[in-house]
Amino acid sequence: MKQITVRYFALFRETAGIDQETRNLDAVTAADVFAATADRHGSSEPRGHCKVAINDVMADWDTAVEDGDTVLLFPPVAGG
Amino acid sequence: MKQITVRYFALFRETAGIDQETRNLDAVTAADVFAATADRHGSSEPRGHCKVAINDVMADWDTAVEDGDTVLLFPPVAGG
Amino acid sequence: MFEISKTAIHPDSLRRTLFDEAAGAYCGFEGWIRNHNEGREVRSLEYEAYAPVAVLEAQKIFAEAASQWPHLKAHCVHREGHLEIGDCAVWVGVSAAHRDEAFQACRYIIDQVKVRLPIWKKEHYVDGDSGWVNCERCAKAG
Amino acid sequence: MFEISKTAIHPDSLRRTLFDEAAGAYCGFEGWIRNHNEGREVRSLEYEAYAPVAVLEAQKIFAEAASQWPHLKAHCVHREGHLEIGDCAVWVGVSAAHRDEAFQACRYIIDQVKVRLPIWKKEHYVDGDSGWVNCERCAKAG
Repeated sequence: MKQITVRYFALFRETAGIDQETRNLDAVTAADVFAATADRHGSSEPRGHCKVAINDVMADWDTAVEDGDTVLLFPPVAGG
Repeated sequence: MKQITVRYFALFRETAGIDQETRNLDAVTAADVFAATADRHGSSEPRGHCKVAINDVMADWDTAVEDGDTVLLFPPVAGG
Repeated sequence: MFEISKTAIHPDSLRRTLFDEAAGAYCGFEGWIRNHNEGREVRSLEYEAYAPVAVLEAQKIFAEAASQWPHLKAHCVHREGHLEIGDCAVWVGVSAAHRDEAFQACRYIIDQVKVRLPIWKKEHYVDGDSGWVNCERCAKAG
Repeated sequence: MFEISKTAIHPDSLRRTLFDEAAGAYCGFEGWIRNHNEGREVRSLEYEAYAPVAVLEAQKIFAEAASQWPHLKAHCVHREGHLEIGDCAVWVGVSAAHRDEAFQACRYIIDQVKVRLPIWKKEHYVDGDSGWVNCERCAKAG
């Protein structure tokens, strides 16, 4: 198990009802974190829609997560 | 012969040393006016380089000129 | 350079920062809040941005533009917070020697900013409803 | 709308005339006097325009843009007279529902204005010489 801080943004934050939380997760990749926190953000499929950053650096869904990481879950962006 | 007022612009005006003049010309088209006033504007080949307007309306070099027309001779433009 | 701003964007003073004696062309883009989107009447809008990642990702976009079109100066400001109809949500300015590179780089930057930066908008509709807007590419992806 | 101006162009107040509640995108282009052209150092510039024909021809260009991209608002101002390095020689502004049409229409208008309007420029060089500049298309043709 890894201790991961998960931050929720925009729609995900509204759905979760919280900004962030720290959880012990059995996760190898960022995608695993996304799947393990579906009870919070309410989304089942990140690929092609959502983005992820680890410790404030943009990452891919198959990027490995380490104990102590902060994983930022971004719903579909809509700048401009 | 037709009485044609010819106006010179930019480089043509500088070369001619005058803004405009009225001349009796044996001209059928705007191109004929251009050729007949080469002594003033100093250019031999209008096509692809220069433009012409007749009575303040853009014209083609083969547009017919009438007695009393004002023909405006434009050297290559360079707006912007 | 890129920044997230909590206050109104002033394109005129921003474009002055791009003045350069060797620049012959300036292209500016502004995104304005319009009163309709996908068939619904919009009353106002809320932008949320996560600045630490947005700034880093914007730096990559600017570096990409600089490698394609050298010698240009570029700047972009994106709003966050509450915006009304007609407000400027994003401004991109590019100065360059010639207009072709100014237009192309400006277009590249706004296109990338829209799909890559962690920025979200929630529309408030005239009928009282509200909703988060999905970005264009994401909508196409399904 | 198109106009020839004997005084400085103020893009910020001009762009306000293009505000529209249905417009989500604004693209602006400015031509600035740069300190070099075709390898020569430029000190200042003289623009000559023949307004009666320039205005008519610009109206045609705007009508062409309106038929390709309906619902846009567009405006262009071109300077005449003496200009210094950094001065704005021409401004084109376009507002539209989406950015694609704003960029395309703005580019179309400036490209056409440069090759079709009876406007000429005489460059004064740092070395004391001066000369009338041929337009890009004409230079290629000749």
